[in-house]
Amino acid sequence: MFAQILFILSALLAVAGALMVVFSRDIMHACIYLLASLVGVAGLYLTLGADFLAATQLVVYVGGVIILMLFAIMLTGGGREPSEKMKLLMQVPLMGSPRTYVLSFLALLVLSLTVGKLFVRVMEGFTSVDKLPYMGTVDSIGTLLVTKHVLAFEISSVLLLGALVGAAVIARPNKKRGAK
Amino acid sequence: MNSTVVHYLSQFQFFHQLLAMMGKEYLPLLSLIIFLLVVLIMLGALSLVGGLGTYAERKISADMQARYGPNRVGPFGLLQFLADGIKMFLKEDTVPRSADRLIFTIAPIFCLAGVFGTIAVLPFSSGFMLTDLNVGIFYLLGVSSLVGIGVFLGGYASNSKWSMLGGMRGASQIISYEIPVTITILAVVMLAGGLSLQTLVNSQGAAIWHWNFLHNPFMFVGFFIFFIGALAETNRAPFDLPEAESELVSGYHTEYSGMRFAFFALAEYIEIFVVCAVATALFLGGYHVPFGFGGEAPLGQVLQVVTFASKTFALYYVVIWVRWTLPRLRVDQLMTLCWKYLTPIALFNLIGTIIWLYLTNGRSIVALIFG
Amino acid sequence: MALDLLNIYMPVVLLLAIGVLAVPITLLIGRLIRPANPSQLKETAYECGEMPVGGAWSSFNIRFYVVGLIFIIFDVESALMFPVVAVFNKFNSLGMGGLILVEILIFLLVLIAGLAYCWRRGDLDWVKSYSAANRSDSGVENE
Amino acid sequence: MLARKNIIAILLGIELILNASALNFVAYSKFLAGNMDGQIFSLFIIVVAAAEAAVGLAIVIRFYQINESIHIDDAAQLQG
Repeated sequence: MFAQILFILSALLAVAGALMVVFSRDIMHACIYLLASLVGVAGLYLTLGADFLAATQLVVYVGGVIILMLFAIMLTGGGREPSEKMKLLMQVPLMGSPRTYVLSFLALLVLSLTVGKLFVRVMEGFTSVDKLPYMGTVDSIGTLLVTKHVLAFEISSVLLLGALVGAAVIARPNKKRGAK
Repeated sequence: MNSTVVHYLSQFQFFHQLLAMMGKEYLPLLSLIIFLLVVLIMLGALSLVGGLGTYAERKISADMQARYGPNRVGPFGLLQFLADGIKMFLKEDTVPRSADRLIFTIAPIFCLAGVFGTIAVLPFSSGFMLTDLNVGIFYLLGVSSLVGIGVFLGGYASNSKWSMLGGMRGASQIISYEIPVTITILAVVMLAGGLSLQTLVNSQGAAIWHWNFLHNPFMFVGFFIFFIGALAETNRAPFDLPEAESELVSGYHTEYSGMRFAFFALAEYIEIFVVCAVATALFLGGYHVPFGFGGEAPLGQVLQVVTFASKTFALYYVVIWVRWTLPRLRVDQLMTLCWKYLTPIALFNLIGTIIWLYLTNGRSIVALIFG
Repeated sequence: MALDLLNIYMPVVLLLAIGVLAVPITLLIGRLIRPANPSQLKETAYECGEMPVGGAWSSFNIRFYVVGLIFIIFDVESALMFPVVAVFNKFNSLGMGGLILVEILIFLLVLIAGLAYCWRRGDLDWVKSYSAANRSDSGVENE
Repeated sequence: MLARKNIIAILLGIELILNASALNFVAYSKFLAGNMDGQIFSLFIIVVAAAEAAVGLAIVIRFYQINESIHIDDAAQLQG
């Protein structure tokens, strides 16, 4: 019984959040709605029994990517000052160009498709998880990471190194030209 | 392995009589009621702890400065925090005109939800633990990072230079001190071999030399890194730069008045309790009662809760004590301490623990010496 | 007595719901009781007494972003490390501890190299190197 | 309000897509294959998404520092 409630709650949160991200005017509000949508997706992971993934989603996305987005918005003009050039086109919604519209609607389509398919499954009253949740997936993920997917595990550390060094170099105001 | 309160309570007669009375198929509803009851008890107890925290802080700081703390309201000033609470409730709630209304109201929600979310996994005693998630400590890290977002949005929404500066500094301080804390928790998880707080506590014994922080030298250093990181994460003591009264006029919650400010303060004080509780669960042997009194019987559970609470309040006292003895750090000292001292030492600790566990395959220093 | 398997998450959902609902409910109740006479002066941002000067959107310094960047890289690293670390003891007792040890060490050393690079290139310094290096750069934010 | 087409809004959209695909993997691996590979793969999707967001935002900030606006059309010329 609780599985259905949890599923419906997180599915609604995910889809509504995603919708609001597309339609919100203020970039900061878009960030908040994205956060709500990510928490909804974490809830969906729970109904699928992937509890470690739900926690990773919380830690990495909600605790990391969203804060980075907020900092980036602050560092690029705080998101509230429409540049003088574009004063007249005030009413064009945030994601003006058609390409970005397609992008976000694609995301919405995929998300709602998945949620729709799951919805049918849940309504048939499937046993929520085949393994007991408190047996959890951490041990099996750990074992798999260390035995079968070792290469991916090691390469992801190199990927992170590349991202760290690259972003640090880009974000560093080089002394020569002086940050404007 | 009773994983939730309901499992624990289901051993007793009254649970079965209740169930029989309500009819078999109402079990989910019954567990919902029990969960709701236990959650409300815990929230009541913790807001009491939060309130008493303010009282204790003012009383202890008064003793340290040889003056009287609050002693007007109620016996020995015990009801002072109630008086503050009611005053907050009745004060007018002003929202700066240029503030962003939506985010202005959402910021305290993040702080509060972040702190309340962590209560679900706190191991008060083997039975009286709300829920023993298999990803307990990792879930706790995820939810407590919500507070950083709450601080940032609080600063952003009030649209004044002071609070925005405080919000940015607060958020960057919280997230940068989360790294040494996370790496130290990695080392503790390696010791216990599992993520759920129940296994983390059960891997330690009741006697002091069985506690985690004496398991090996790296754990000893790790405990202090965890404590310093925890202090910084709750914007306390030497690290309370974001709400530094002198410079930023109490930083990100400058514009909040009345009840909204009370949410931030409540969240902060409950978070200190949560952080001290996690420190005891990870390093100081959690709810294990010395000489093995604790057990499944209700009396054993009460003893376990009492030991857990006494250890946590001892740490709470140290947090308050540190606040009134150490001067405040500058921003660059704050960040240099975190990135150039705490994180490298935490990484070194992690590698040390791995090698230690590999060499002695899991035995503690005491076991090595005494064979 | 097989409880519904997902009941273990019920307190989590309950607590988060209470955390989210407590704020609006208390504010609504308060609205009925509280005096509410908004005045122009009360609504302005607090400026230690003087009138607030200009907007608050001075562009901030880049250091905040570098901190967030390093945080997220190490956050993801710890997220990947948690399952491996949790399984270490099991493998150690099985005798395969050495293999796991090497894997974890490689994973860690690669990232420590990243941190060392950032440290040496001065990304971790907060104030010293910037104010010293470019005296000319007034920068609104030089604390 | 912010009428210009903000690059950061596009990055938000990308985060959404990555999430949707990660969710797909977990769902299929549970209902069809029944093994854990789907979860491992979506774990790595989260890792890559975080790294991508970090670098993407660094570029956006640097872009803002160079020519004061994060309007998508300004990003037309390549040398920047």
